[in-house]
Amino acid sequence: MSAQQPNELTLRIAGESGEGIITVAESLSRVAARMGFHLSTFRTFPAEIKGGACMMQLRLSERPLFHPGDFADALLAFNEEAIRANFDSLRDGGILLYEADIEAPLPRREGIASFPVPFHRIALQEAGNLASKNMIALGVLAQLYGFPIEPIVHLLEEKFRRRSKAVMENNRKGLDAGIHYAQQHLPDHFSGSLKMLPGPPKLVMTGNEAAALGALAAGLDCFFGYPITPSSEIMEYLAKNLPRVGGKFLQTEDEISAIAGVCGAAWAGRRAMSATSGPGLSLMSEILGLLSMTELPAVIVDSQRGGPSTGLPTKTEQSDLLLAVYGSHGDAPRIVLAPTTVRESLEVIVLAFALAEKYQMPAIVLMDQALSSRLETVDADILSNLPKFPPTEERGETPSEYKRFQLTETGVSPRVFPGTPGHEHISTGLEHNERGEPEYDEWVHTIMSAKRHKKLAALARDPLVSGLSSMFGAEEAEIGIVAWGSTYGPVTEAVELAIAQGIPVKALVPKLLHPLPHGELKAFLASTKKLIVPEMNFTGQLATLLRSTYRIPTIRLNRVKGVPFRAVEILEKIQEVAESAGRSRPEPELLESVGANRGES
Amino acid sequence: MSAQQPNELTLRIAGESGEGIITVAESLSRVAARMGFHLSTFRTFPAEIKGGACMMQLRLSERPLFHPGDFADALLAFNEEAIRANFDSLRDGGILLYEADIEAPLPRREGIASFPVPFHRIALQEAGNLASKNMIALGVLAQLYGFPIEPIVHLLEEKFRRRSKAVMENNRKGLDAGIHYAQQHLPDHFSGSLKMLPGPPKLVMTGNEAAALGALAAGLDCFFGYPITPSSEIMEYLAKNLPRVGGKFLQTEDEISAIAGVCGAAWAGRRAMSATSGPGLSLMSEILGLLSMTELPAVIVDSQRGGPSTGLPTKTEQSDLLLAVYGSHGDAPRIVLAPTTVRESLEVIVLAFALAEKYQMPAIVLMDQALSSRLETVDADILSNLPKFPPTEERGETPSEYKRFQLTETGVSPRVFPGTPGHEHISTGLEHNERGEPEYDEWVHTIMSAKRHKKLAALARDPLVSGLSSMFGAEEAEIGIVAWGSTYGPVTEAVELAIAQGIPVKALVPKLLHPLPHGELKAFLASTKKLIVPEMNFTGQLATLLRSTYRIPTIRLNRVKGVPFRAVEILEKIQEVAESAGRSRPEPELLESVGANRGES
Amino acid sequence: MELETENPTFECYLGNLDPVWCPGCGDFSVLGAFIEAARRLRLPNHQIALVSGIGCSSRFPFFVKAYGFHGVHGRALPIAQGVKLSNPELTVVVAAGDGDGLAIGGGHLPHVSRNNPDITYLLFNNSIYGLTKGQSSPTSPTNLATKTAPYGLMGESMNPAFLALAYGATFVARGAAIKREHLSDLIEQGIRHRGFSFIEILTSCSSFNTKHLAITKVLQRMAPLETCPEDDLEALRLASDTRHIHLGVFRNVKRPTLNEQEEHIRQVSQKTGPVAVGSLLQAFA
Amino acid sequence: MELETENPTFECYLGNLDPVWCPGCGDFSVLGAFIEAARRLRLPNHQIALVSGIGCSSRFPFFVKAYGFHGVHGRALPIAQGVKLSNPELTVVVAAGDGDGLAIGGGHLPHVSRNNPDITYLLFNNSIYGLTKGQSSPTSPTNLATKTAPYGLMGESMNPAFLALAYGATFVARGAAIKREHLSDLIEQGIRHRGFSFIEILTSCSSFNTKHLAITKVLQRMAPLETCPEDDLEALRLASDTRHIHLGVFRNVKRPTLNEQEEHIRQVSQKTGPVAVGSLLQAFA
Ligand SMILES: Cc1ncc(C[n+]2csc(CCOP(=O)(O)OP(=O)(O)O)c2C)c(N)n1
Ligand SMILES: Cc1ncc(C[n+]2csc(CCOP(=O)(O)OP(=O)(O)O)c2C)c(N)n1
Ligand code: SF4
Ligand code: SF4
Ligand SMILES: [Mg+2]
Ligand SMILES: [Mg+2]
Repeated sequence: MSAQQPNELTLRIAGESGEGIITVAESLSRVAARMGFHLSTFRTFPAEIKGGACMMQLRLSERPLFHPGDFADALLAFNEEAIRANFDSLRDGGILLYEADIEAPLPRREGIASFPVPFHRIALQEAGNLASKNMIALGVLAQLYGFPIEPIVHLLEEKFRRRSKAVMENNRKGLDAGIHYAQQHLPDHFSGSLKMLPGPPKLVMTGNEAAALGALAAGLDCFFGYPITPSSEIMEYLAKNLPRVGGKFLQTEDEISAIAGVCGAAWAGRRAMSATSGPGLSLMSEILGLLSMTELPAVIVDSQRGGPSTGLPTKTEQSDLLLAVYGSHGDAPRIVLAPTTVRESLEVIVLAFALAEKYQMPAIVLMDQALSSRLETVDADILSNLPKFPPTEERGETPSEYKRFQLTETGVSPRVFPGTPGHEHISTGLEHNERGEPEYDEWVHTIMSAKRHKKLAALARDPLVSGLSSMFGAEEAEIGIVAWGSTYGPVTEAVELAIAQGIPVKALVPKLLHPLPHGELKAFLASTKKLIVPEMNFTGQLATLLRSTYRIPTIRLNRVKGVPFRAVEILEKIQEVAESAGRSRPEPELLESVGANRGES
Repeated sequence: MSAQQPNELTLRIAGESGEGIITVAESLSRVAARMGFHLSTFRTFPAEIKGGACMMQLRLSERPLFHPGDFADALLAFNEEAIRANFDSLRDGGILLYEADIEAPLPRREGIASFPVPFHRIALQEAGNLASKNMIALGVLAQLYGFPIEPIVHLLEEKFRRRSKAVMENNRKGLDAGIHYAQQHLPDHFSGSLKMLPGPPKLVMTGNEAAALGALAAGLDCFFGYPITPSSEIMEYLAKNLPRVGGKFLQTEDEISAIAGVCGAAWAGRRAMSATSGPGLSLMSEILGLLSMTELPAVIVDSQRGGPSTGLPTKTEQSDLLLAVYGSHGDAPRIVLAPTTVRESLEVIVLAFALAEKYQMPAIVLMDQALSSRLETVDADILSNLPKFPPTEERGETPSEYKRFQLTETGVSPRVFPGTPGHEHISTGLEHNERGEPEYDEWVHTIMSAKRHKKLAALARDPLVSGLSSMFGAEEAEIGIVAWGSTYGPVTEAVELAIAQGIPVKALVPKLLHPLPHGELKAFLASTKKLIVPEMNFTGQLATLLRSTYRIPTIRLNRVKGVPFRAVEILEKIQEVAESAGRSRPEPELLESVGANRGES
Repeated sequence: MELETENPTFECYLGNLDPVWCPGCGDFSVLGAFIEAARRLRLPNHQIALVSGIGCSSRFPFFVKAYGFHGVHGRALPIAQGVKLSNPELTVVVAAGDGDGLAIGGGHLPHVSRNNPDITYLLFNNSIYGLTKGQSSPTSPTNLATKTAPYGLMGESMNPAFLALAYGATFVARGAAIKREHLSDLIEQGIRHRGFSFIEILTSCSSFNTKHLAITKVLQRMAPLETCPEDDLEALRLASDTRHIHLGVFRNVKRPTLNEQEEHIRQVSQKTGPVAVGSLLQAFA
Repeated sequence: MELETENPTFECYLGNLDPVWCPGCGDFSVLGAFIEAARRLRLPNHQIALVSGIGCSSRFPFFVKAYGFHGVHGRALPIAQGVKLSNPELTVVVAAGDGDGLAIGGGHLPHVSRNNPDITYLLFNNSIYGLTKGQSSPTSPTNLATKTAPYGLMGESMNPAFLALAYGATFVARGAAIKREHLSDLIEQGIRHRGFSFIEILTSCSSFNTKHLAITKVLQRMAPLETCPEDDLEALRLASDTRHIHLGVFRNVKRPTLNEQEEHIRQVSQKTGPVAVGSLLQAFA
């Protein structure tokens, strides 16, 4: 439980859903971003339809952040339950601000300073209504940590623009009351802890918003989708904004119809996508195979949640990887990518469109609930320097000789869109010859299977994906970590902590998960003696892919708690492995690997 | 191209679809079975809706056969195309019987004796209609190889019982004409080659029929299905016979509704199943996960065909393995089994019901088109000695304390069916506590994930599955083969051939593919230096599972020709590996394993 | 059906879990109406099988003391069909939302209607996707602004009772959460009906669709049907009336149920009595 | 639409592949009727997009010189909807079987009908599963013995044109393969219609359903509609008439097409002109 870092702050605000907690945390986030801070957040979504516990954590720092932090510097809690559930997340030396009305005895820990704040009373007495409790909290926190007040007011005005004047006046009253209370009753030695940073202001967005923006930046023509938590915001953002930039949006009756629409639009020559979560991806299995067979591009975002089945719809998990890679009957090649941060959610979607189009196959982008819904800062120039697209359509010189599925060195054939005079042809999910005509001859199937898979090999060599993996840590380390998706954040911090403790460790986080980036992985694995694979799933799905591809022993670290890893959880594993290496225990062998297989964790 | 074996015969009959070729081959098969022979067949299905080339091969022997044979002793061909397409399948010393009308120059090979037979002319002149061409062929072959005529006549009478008398009379005329022609114009030195065998007569059935019978033997209560090649015959057999034994049959509007019906019936406490092929299994992905989560038994047969997508609907392939194992979002445990022979298709279905029920999860049984549609002999006592079922329902003593998802040592909880007074409870696809009530707490999900996967570990230790793998060949061999499903047949023969050539080789064919039978596989792999994995798929799906589980290098042998392996194809690979071993080439290493990954074949 | 108590109380049917619906949600009233019907029918708890999909309304089975199956989105009906086909003893009731039942699950309704299993289907029509927080549903009215139709919905909205009539469901009714007594009566009739009973229930989402079912406006348009129309076309006309929202029973006819059909097939197939599996082997000799 | 030749011949529309249907299959005639309509409409080959599912009838696109997409079983309609939404220039025609369109794909029809894309949907109704060799389809008549109903089919069979009417398709017609001229005319009208055109085509399977559509019996019951009924209920009545099989147009009305709706939304969303992606970033500052 490390001490507070200079020019860094982690706040956790907790209470009941409906008390306006998210507004407090989001307002502080946006103001911090305007001050030039980097930030990362985490929030829980109540499992129930309405009501239930609600929490948002907000961490800001002068350096880039991809993890909301293991521990908070301060916890502001509106009720007893909120204190109990979150007290342990306070770092040593942290402070607790809590509703003064609470009568029950509170948890205590040495080094934690506790301050009761009469939110309730102030709200009723000074702002005149209970609803402004959260504004008081906002004022208290702003004053306590020295957030500039003017931008906060400005932000609230934007946010409540459409509401009556009285609402904003109440907000203002609450905010001022909170500031006032803090000035009078709370210590002031934190107020200098945040210094305005130079650099330009940053943008704040969620992973879902970034993904939607990425699709727009990639030139998305058509979106087809069916709502599902936690991906719905992608759809909702596009419902609003895709028509504004000239694209088309259709809510379909189910996910099968959505991917069918994507398939139709792709065949018609347009950029198309859908966004879903695990249950939707399962339903899309059949048409994903059709896209492989008819060699059509498509981008499908799967924001993963706890599984199997309906599982834990509002919680995070990384358990759809093997479905994404293998989830269609037959040998059906596809591309699988996973962004690690909010910024990358934008970039990787663009890349997914580029790769899908270039290699004419579906690309699945795996996000997860935590990444989808967390706020993070991104630079304002995020739209520059995105992957470039190759020309999509290639018309042969002599239409009559045109072959839609022509055999080529890379396996990629010239694509011509319906509507082009003279190139009429057929696409079918049946096996077919170069012209696209059904043919079931044994050699045709063999050659065409090879053709379709060749494209994956060509893709693996493409400059578009080279250097895409993140690599960090101590180059010479014998302990290595391979992770994916949003687990990147806690891994970066765990590696830093370990190195600070004198344990050399390094990490590689591929964004391309199928085909795996062999060049980078092979070099990394060759110099690694112990490989830790932390994943938010039960069976070790990336570990399974790594073992089947490189036949290396993997030390799995699986968590299915529905919340992101804490950096310390990974750190502990690193320590454990480092110790066992010191004691020169025998290397994990065949047996361990077997034991580590599905079902025997 | 080995010589004809004593008391063994392989016949291939080829022509146009609609010429009655299947009737000839099936009649000879049934008569041979009544004579006590073992047999195995192979037939092609024309890709087109009607018409197209048609071929059936029939191999009989005094020892058990699980492979229709690489080469034929005789080829009977009705047209030129049939000769060209099948001539290469004649063994050295084989004979060709062909329609005398054919004028084009015929392929020739030394050692092949060719005999024109005027099927056409005889049919018109002696039987009075062209339709009896096949009866003439039947007569010719019967006479040539000394099949007893009376049982053939008897069989035809049964078959055409419902048709007019004239039909049977014509058949009889054709048959006699064929016999007569052969007596007069064809050599008679083959006629003694088949000796009536002692032992009881055998039954002849297809893999699909065996699977359907297996389901009935297992006490199937309800079948829900949607037609799809090549599994439709399972459904059709059950449509007819399930009501006769007191069960219920429903054709649903699609595969999703079918597996939903299975799910409902399973929850109601009944034994339920569906049968489909790849496209249907893809569509079932989501509800398969629901079955994992609600811990309900279900048996799903997937008769695999060429993929991806609609692919090659009438051809065989083994490319749905990874879909079967991994094809649902989330960590969704299931059982995957694959019978290797027709007899086993019956036995493995029964086992699938027993395991699904005992471990309360879905069991997928992978067959393939070749196995589904091939005729094979099985012993008449096939229904004795089937796996026994554990008691299914366990009511707690005190209803109020009943917990449907109680944590137990094996992970298996007491199951009580709706309708039981006092045990009312809820089942949900949401994560839940022991009572089945939704709960998303991080520990509940962790513990329940472990519970669900624990069952797989318990299953792997169950006597029901111990010793289930086939193991054969030279025990001390360093070259090993691991194969699955119907590839078993050609592997048995390849191993025999190799050993006969002095190459020691052994093989293991697991019927349980998920969880893998670790005990058997580990022992086998530990004593194997070179591992060949022949599969009828492009990416090496079992090889992938073996590498991810045991981290051993695999030498893949992948064929996607739509037809079963020939034994010689596998033999050649064995020879190649044996030679390279002699030249002590370096072992396939990391690099090779990487190259051997998806997409770089 | 065997009764557990002579006169079961409301509490006899309350499940262990408290409803998680938002305050003001119409689904509470549907729950009440169902329990009232169960009480009047004296359904033994253990013979009630409640099957649902995913959605706020699909939480229904959690709050009733009965056997409950909460499956996946859109598949409640074919799952329930499997339950009823395999165990005719159970009283099978399905709860589904307008999205669950008419969007993703809309393909099953015509076929289950044809098959006519003895199931009572409660379609909770709140004209919105509640659980996922406010996207358009197939019954959302034209012009409604939703999260997925921020500029207002285009196109025609669906009419559940009308569709069920077109599909040939043997019992079709429409009730409203706000008319709990009447609804309870419809549910009772639906359960009594031997065959597939489709009951559209107008309910309200107090969190994400407050505009649409503004109770006063809708109440004004509600018009109870005096009697069940004899004629199919008349039923279709009434169900699709745009001026009035007719409440009541639109159709109530007899046709062999799925289990009766299945029983018939069994008898035909067993002309000479039931067959043992072993004897089927003869055909392969 | 730009014409390739002034007066295209029948051959101009023949694809490279020869039809693989069985001798006597009704689908030949549908192919002829379609080509005749295309010829009369002078459709440029390259602007025809034919989309189908899986089934004998779904082989249709292979035999026409046009852009063709032969997808998976049951999904032709939503795929075609994607084609048309994304490229309004194309003349989109869908071919589907009764199983493809009403069983596995039956859930899409109501929604595509609502959306009203300008697509012409040819539903080949041979009342059987042809390609898979003779199992029951949703339109198989009661009592028909099939491979999956060896004791005769129980239950009601579906009426495609009636359903399309109930779904609100803006153009609904019924034709027959055996009346090729008339069918051709319907297809022409369907393609001309701006919006979703549903055409049920009574066709025959000469291999697996010879009994059902015994031509003479059916011919006797065929009755051409004089005029398109004005009234929806009248249309429903005529489509569901059990004595006569009415052939002709049951409904032909105008409603904004999917592309028109989408265009409207775009205009509303761009009140102040189209927006550049970059400018959307402001909202995140
Ligand atoms: C396959 C799948 N797709 C999407 C979802 C997400 N989802 C859950 S409930 C729901 C719709 C809820 O609306 P409705 O069925 O009308 O029920 P209500 O909540 O309004 O009662 C959706 C889209 C899911 N759980 N599964
Ligand atoms: C998902 C899936 N399920 C089943 C099938 C098998 N199948 C192919 S066509 C067909 C039905 C054919 O009947 P219909 O749609 O009426 O067309 P027809 O052949 O009669 O023209 C079926 C069940 C399939 N290809 N895919
Ligand atoms: S979201 Fe709407 S439908 Fe769901 S519980 Fe709340 S009020 Fe009811
Ligand atoms: S099987 Fe029937 S529908 Fe198919 S091509 Fe032959 S006749 Fe036509
Ligand atoms: Mg709803
Ligand atoms: Mg059909």
